[in-house]
Amino acid sequence: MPTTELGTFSVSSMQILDEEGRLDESLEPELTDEQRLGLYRGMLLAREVDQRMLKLQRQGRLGTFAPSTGQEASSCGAALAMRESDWFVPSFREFPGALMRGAPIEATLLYHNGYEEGNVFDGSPRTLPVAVIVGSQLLHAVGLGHAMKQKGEDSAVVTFFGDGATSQGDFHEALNFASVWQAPVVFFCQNNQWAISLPRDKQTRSRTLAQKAIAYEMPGVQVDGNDALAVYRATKEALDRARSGGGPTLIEAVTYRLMMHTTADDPTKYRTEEEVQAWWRKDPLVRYRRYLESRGLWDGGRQEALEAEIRAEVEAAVKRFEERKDFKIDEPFDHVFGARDQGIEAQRRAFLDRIEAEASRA
Amino acid sequence: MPTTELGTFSVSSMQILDEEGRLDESLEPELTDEQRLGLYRGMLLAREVDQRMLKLQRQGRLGTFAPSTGQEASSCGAALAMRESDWFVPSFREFPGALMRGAPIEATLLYHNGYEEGNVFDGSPRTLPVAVIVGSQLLHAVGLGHAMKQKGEDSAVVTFFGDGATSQGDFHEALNFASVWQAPVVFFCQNNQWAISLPRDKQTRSRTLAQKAIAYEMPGVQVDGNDALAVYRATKEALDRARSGGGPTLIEAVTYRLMMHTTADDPTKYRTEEEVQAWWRKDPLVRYRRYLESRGLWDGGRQEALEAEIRAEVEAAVKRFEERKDFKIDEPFDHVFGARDQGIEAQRRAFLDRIEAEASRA
Amino acid sequence: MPKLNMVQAINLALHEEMERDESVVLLGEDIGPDEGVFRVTAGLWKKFGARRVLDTPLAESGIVGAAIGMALGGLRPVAEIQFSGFSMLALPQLEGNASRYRSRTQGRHSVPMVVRMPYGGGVRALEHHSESKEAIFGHIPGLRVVIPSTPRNARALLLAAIRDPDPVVFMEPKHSYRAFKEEVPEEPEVMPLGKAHVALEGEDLTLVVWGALLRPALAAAQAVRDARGARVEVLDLLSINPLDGEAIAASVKKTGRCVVAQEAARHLGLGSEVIARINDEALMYLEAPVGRLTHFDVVTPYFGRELSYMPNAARIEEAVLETLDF
Amino acid sequence: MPKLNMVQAINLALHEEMERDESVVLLGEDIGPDEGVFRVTAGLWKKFGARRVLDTPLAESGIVGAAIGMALGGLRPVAEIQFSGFSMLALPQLEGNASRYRSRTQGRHSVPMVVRMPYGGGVRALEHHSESKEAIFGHIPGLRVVIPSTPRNARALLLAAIRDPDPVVFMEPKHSYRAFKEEVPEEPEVMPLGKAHVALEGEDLTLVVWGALLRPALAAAQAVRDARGARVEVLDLLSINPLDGEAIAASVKKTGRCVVAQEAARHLGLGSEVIARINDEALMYLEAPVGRLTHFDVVTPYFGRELSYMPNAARIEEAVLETLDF
Ligand SMILES: Cc1ncc(C[n+]2csc(CCOP(=O)(O)OP(=O)(O)O)c2C)c(N)n1
Ligand SMILES: Cc1ncc(C[n+]2csc(CCOP(=O)(O)OP(=O)(O)O)c2C)c(N)n1
Ligand SMILES: [Mg+2]
Ligand SMILES: [Mg+2]
Repeated sequence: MPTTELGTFSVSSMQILDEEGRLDESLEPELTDEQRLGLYRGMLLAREVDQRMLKLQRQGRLGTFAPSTGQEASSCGAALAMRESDWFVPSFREFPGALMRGAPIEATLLYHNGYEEGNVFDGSPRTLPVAVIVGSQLLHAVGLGHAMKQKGEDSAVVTFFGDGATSQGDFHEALNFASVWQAPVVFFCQNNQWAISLPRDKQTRSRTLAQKAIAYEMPGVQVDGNDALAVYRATKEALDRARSGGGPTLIEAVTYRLMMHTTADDPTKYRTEEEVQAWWRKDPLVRYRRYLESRGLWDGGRQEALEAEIRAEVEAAVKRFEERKDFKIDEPFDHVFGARDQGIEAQRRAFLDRIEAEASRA
Repeated sequence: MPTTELGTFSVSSMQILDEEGRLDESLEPELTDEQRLGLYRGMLLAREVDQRMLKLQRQGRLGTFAPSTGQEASSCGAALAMRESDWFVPSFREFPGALMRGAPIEATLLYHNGYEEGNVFDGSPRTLPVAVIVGSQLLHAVGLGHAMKQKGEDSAVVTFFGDGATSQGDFHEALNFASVWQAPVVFFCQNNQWAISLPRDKQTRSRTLAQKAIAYEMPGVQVDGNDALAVYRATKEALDRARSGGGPTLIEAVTYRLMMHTTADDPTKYRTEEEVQAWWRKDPLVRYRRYLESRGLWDGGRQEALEAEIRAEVEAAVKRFEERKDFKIDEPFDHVFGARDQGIEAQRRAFLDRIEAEASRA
Repeated sequence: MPKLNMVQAINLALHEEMERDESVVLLGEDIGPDEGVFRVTAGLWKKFGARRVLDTPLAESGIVGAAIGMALGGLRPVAEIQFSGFSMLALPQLEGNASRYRSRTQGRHSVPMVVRMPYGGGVRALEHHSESKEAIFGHIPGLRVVIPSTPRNARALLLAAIRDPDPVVFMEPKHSYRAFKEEVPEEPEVMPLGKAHVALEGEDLTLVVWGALLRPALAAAQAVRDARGARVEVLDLLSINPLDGEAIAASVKKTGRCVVAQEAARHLGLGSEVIARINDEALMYLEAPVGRLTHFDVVTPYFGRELSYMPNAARIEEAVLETLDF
Repeated sequence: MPKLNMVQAINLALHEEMERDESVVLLGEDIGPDEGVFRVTAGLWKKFGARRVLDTPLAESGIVGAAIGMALGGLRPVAEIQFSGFSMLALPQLEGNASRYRSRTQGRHSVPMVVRMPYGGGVRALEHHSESKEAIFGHIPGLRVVIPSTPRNARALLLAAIRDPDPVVFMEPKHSYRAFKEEVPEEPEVMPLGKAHVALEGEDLTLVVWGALLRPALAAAQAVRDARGARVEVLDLLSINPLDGEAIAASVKKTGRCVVAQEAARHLGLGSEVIARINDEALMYLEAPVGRLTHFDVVTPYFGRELSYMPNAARIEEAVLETLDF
C-alpha cells in the first residue's frame, strides 16, 4: 500500500557484563567499591533467603511462596539505582530488591506464613508490600509519581512486574497515564520468560516487551536482566530522566525464573530441563562475581566469609521468625477503618468472646 | 546510551481523495458504480437522520443521542468493505455504518427514546447494538473473530471505537488477545479528535493512535477518515488479510466530531469555533460528491432527487416511530433468563398487579 | 444561609476543601474546562488550575488506581467516575487495593481518598446511566460507602469524606442533583460518617430509605399522615458501610413496623441487610413483616419503561399502608 | 458408580460436555499443558488440543470479554478465573455485557457461557486467594450464580450450566476440591439450576448453607442430634441467583427456626438475603430470630489468623444451639 510514512521507532538492548563476565568498559557505570560489594551481598543474601525458604516450605514451616532465584541482578541492580526517598512498588517476586532497601528478612517469612506483620518495613517506609493482583500496582506507582511531582519532591518511583503483567489492562492504563502526566516513574518489567506455565511468546506476539513503550511515546529499553551492571545503568538513567522532568521509562529486563512459579507449581509440566539448564549458565551471581574478581575486589576467601556471614544472618532471622508469637488475634478489627466504628467494635467483642469461650472449652 | 538495535517500526498514512476532492488514481479502489453511489447514499442518509434527530431531540420528542455528523465517510466506508456475514461491532456513534448494513432508521429513534426495541435489527443479525461502556465491545469482537475461525467460517469482524477508547484496559487486552490468537478482527478507531471535552493529545502522548499496534506486532495504519475511498480501501485490505489468516489490524481513521458529544453537551466550553470550521471544510460528503461528479456519476439534479427521497424516507421512519405504541410493559421479565424462573415470574405477577391497580386508580 | 441545590452544595464542599487543604486534588473525566458532565466541578479548574484539577484519559481503573497512589503519596485525591454505571471498572482497584492497604500494612499506609459518582435512575438516560449498585460497594470491608440525600448533608458528608483517613465511595443521587434547594450553613459543616439520620419522627412505622428516595419517602409519610393520621418515622441511612444498625433497631423497637425502599434490584440489595439487622436486634418487636419495596430482579430497563419499575412516592405510600394494615 | 473428588467430578463434566458438544471451548490461564493450578482441566488439552483448550494471556477482563464474543458467535465457552480473588477484573464485562445481552436485544442475542472460579478460605493461601464474593455476583440480574457443594452435584450442575442459554458464574468451593469423595453416576447427570437441595431432613431448625460449609453443617447437625436429639434440616442453596426462596420458606414454615452460615463478610452477604426471604414469606412462623453465623466485616485476614474468623462445624453447632435455645 503506497502511503506516507508518519514516523519510525526503534528499540534497543544493552548488556555490559556478558555471560562469561566480560565487561564492556565503555558502559561500566560509576560505582564506589562499597556499592559494588553491596550489590553482590544483596544478590547473595537474596539467593540464600530463597534457598532457606524453600527448605522451610518443604518442611511445612512456611506457606507457599514465589522464589526469585535467577532474578537477583534485575531486582538488586534496580534497587541499587534508587534513593531511599524513591518509592519501591513491587510485585510478588521482588524480595531481593526489598532486602537491599532494608526490609528485614523476617518480613518475607512472616508474610509467607500468613501474617500481615510481614508487610511492615518500618525502616523503609517507601518500600511497599507485595502486590498480588497482577499489574494493579503499576497504577499506584503512577499516582505516587504524580504526588511526588505535585509536592515538589524530587523522588521518583520504580515499579516492578512480570512479563505476564504486560497483558493486563492496568499495565496499559498505567503507562498511558504516566506518559500523559510525565510522571517520574520507571516501569521495570522482569521478563523472566514465563507467567506460571505460559511462555513469553504466547503472552504477547510482540518481538520485545520494550517496544510496548512506543504506544505511549515513552522511552523503552531492553537490558540483559542477568547483568547487574546493565540493570543498574538503565535504571539509573531512567531515574535521572524521571527526576529531571523527562517522564517515565519502560525497562524490559530479560531474565529467567530458574525455579518453580511458586512452591505449589510443577514446572516440569510445561518446560524442559534443557531450557532451565541453559539459563543456569547465565546465572547473574556467577557473572557478577567474576566482575568483582577482575576488579580485584573478590576472592575465594571473601566468598567463604560472606557466605558464612549470610547464612548466620538468615539463620538468626529464621529463629526470630519462628519464635515470634505476639500475633494479636483481633488485629484485623484495628485496621478496617482508621476511625473506630461502633459496629466493628461490637463485632470485635463478639469475636473475642467466642475465642475466649473456645479456649476455655478446649 | 550505546546499545544494540533490536528492531524498527514505522507507521504510515493514506489519503486517496484530498480535501478538494482530487483523486490519487493509483490508489482508487475498484468499486462498481452501484457501490460508489450506495456509499454516497449511505452517507447522505446518515447525515439527514442526524439532523432530523437533533430537531426531534430539541423538541423533546427524543432523548439524548450522540451525533455522527462528520464521521460518515469512516463509518460508511468501513461498512461498505464488509460482507453481510461479517460482524459489525459498534460503539455508540456508528449508526451510519449500521444503516448501510440494513438497520432500520426507526431503530436509532427507538433506542434513543429508551426502548430496547431499538436494538433489534432482524434483517441484519450480525450487526450488534450500541455498546455504551467505552472499549468493552473490542473484546467481544475478538471472541467473535475467534469463533468464526474456530467454526471454519471465513467471516471477519470489524469493531469501532473512539480515540478515547484507546485508553481503556479493554482496548489493550483486546488487541493483545487478537494478535496472539491471530483473530480475523479489524480494530477501527474513529479518531474524531475529542472524547467529550478531552482533546486527542491529552488522551495519550503518542503521535498517532495507529502506532499503538506496534505493541502487539500488529499492522497499524492511519487513514484520512474523511476520505471514504481511503477508509474503504484500508478496511478492505485489513479484512482480506484477516480472512486469509493474516490476523488483526488497527486502523486509525483521522476524522472529526463536527457536532456536540451528545445533545447534553456544550462544546463551546472546551473548543473553538475556528477549529470546528476548519474541519467543516474537510466535510467528507462534499469531497465524495466531487469525486462522483468527476466520474460523471452525479449532478445537481440527482442530488436534489436523492435529498428529497431521503427526506421522505426519514420522515416515514419518524412517523412509524412516533406511532409505535406496542411496548410490552413487562418485557424486561421475558429476558432475564432464557428459561422461565418461578421467582422472576412471581415478581412479574406482582409488577403487573401493581400496574393494573395503578391504572384502575388513575 | 444560602439556598443551594445538591450540585451547588457538592461544588461548594470541593471549593472549601481545596482551599483549606493544599493536598486535595481532583481527577476524572471532563472535570476540567468542561466542569463535569453535571457541572459538579464548575469553577474549580479555573480557580485551582490543571495541577489540582486533572482531566484524565478515559480509564476508570486508571483513575482510581492512580488515586490510590496519590493517597499513598500524601495527597487527598477526590476522583470522579462520570456515571456509577462505569464504576465496576474501578472495583478491582477499590476491592483489591484501596480497601485493603490499611489492613495489609497494619496501619502503616492508608488510602485517604474519595470516589464520587452520580448514581440512580429516573433521568431518562441511556443504558448504564441509571443503576444503583450500592450493595456491591457496601459488601467490601474497609471501604466506606456514603449516600447523601439533600444539599446540606451532601456538603457536610463530602467534607467528612475528604477528611476521612480511608477510601470513601461517595454516591450522589443524580435524580436529586437539581430537584430541590436547601439552606446550607455559611461555615463549613462536617457530619460524622457512619450515622443514619431521622429525617422525620414518628411512632407508627419506620420507613428506611437513602439517596433519592428520601423525598418521595417524606411525601409518602405526609400522605399517610393525611389519610390515616399514622405517624411514619423516616430514617435516612446516609452511610451504607458501615451501616448504622443501632439507629435502625432503635427506631423499629419504637414503631414495631418497618418498610424499606430501594431503587436497586431486590435480590441481595441493601433492603435485605436492613431486614437482617432488624432480625438481629429487634425481631421480637415486629408486629408485621418488614415491607420491601424494591426494583425488580430484571436487567435495568431502558428509560422508556423505567418509571414503571422504580419506587416512587405513591408506591412507597402503598407499601407503608400495607405494612400498617398487616 | 465411581467415587470421585470434586476436582475429578468437574473434570469429568468438562470431558463429557466437550465430547458431546463440539462448540464447547475452554479458556483461561494455565489450563492447557499445566492443566490448571488445581488440575481441574487435567487431560483436556491433551485430548482436545489447543484449538479447544486455550491458554490465554494474563488478563481476566480479556478472558471473560472474549468469551462473551465467542458465545455471541455460537460457541459455548467455559472460562476459568484462576482464583475468584481476581474475578473483580471480569466484573465489568459480566455486569455490563454478559448479563445484559439477552435483555438488551430482547432475546435476539444471548451469551451462553460459564465462568468457573475456585473460591473460599481455609487453604492457607496468599492474599486474594480466600475470598467469598458470591453476594456481589448474585446481585446482578441476568447472571446466574451457582455454587456446588459435593462432587456429584458439582458435575451435574456444571453440565447444566454449560447447557444453559445464559451466563453462569460457577463458584467452586476450593476447600472441598479434594476434601472428600462421592459416588458419581456413570451416565451424565444434569441437575436443574435454581433449586436448593435438602441435604438432611429435620423438623426442629433449618440450617441454610452453601459450598464448603455444607460438610461442617452436616457435622454440626449430627452433633446437635447427638447432644440434644434435635433434628436439624440442612438446606444446601446450590443456586445463589436465582435463589430458591420457596425452598427456604417451606423449610422454615416447618421448623420455625433458622440459622444461616456463610464464609463471606457479614454486611450485605447472602445470609441477609436469606433472612429477607424468610421475612417476606415465613416471618410469622419464626419462633426465634434467624441465627447468623458469618465472617466479620474485616478485611479478610491472611491465613495465619483466618481460621479464627471463619465458620466451622463447632461454631455452626454453637449457633444452632443458641437458636434452638432462644
Ligand atoms: C490478576 C491476577 N490474575 C491471576 C493471578 C494468578 N497469578 C499469580 S502470578 C501469575 C503469573 C504472573 O506472571 P508474570 O507477570 O510474568 O510474573 P512472574 O510470576 O513470572 O514473576 C498468575 C497468573 C494474579 N495473581 N492476579
Ligand atoms: C467506561 C466508560 N467511561 C465513561 C463513559 C462516558 N463517556 C461516554 S462517551 C465518552 C467519550 C468517548 O470518547 P471516544 O472514545 O473518543 O468516542 P467519541 O465520543 O469521540 O465517539 C465518555 C467519557 C462511558 N460511556 N464508558
Ligand atoms: Mg514472568
Ligand atoms: Mg473521540
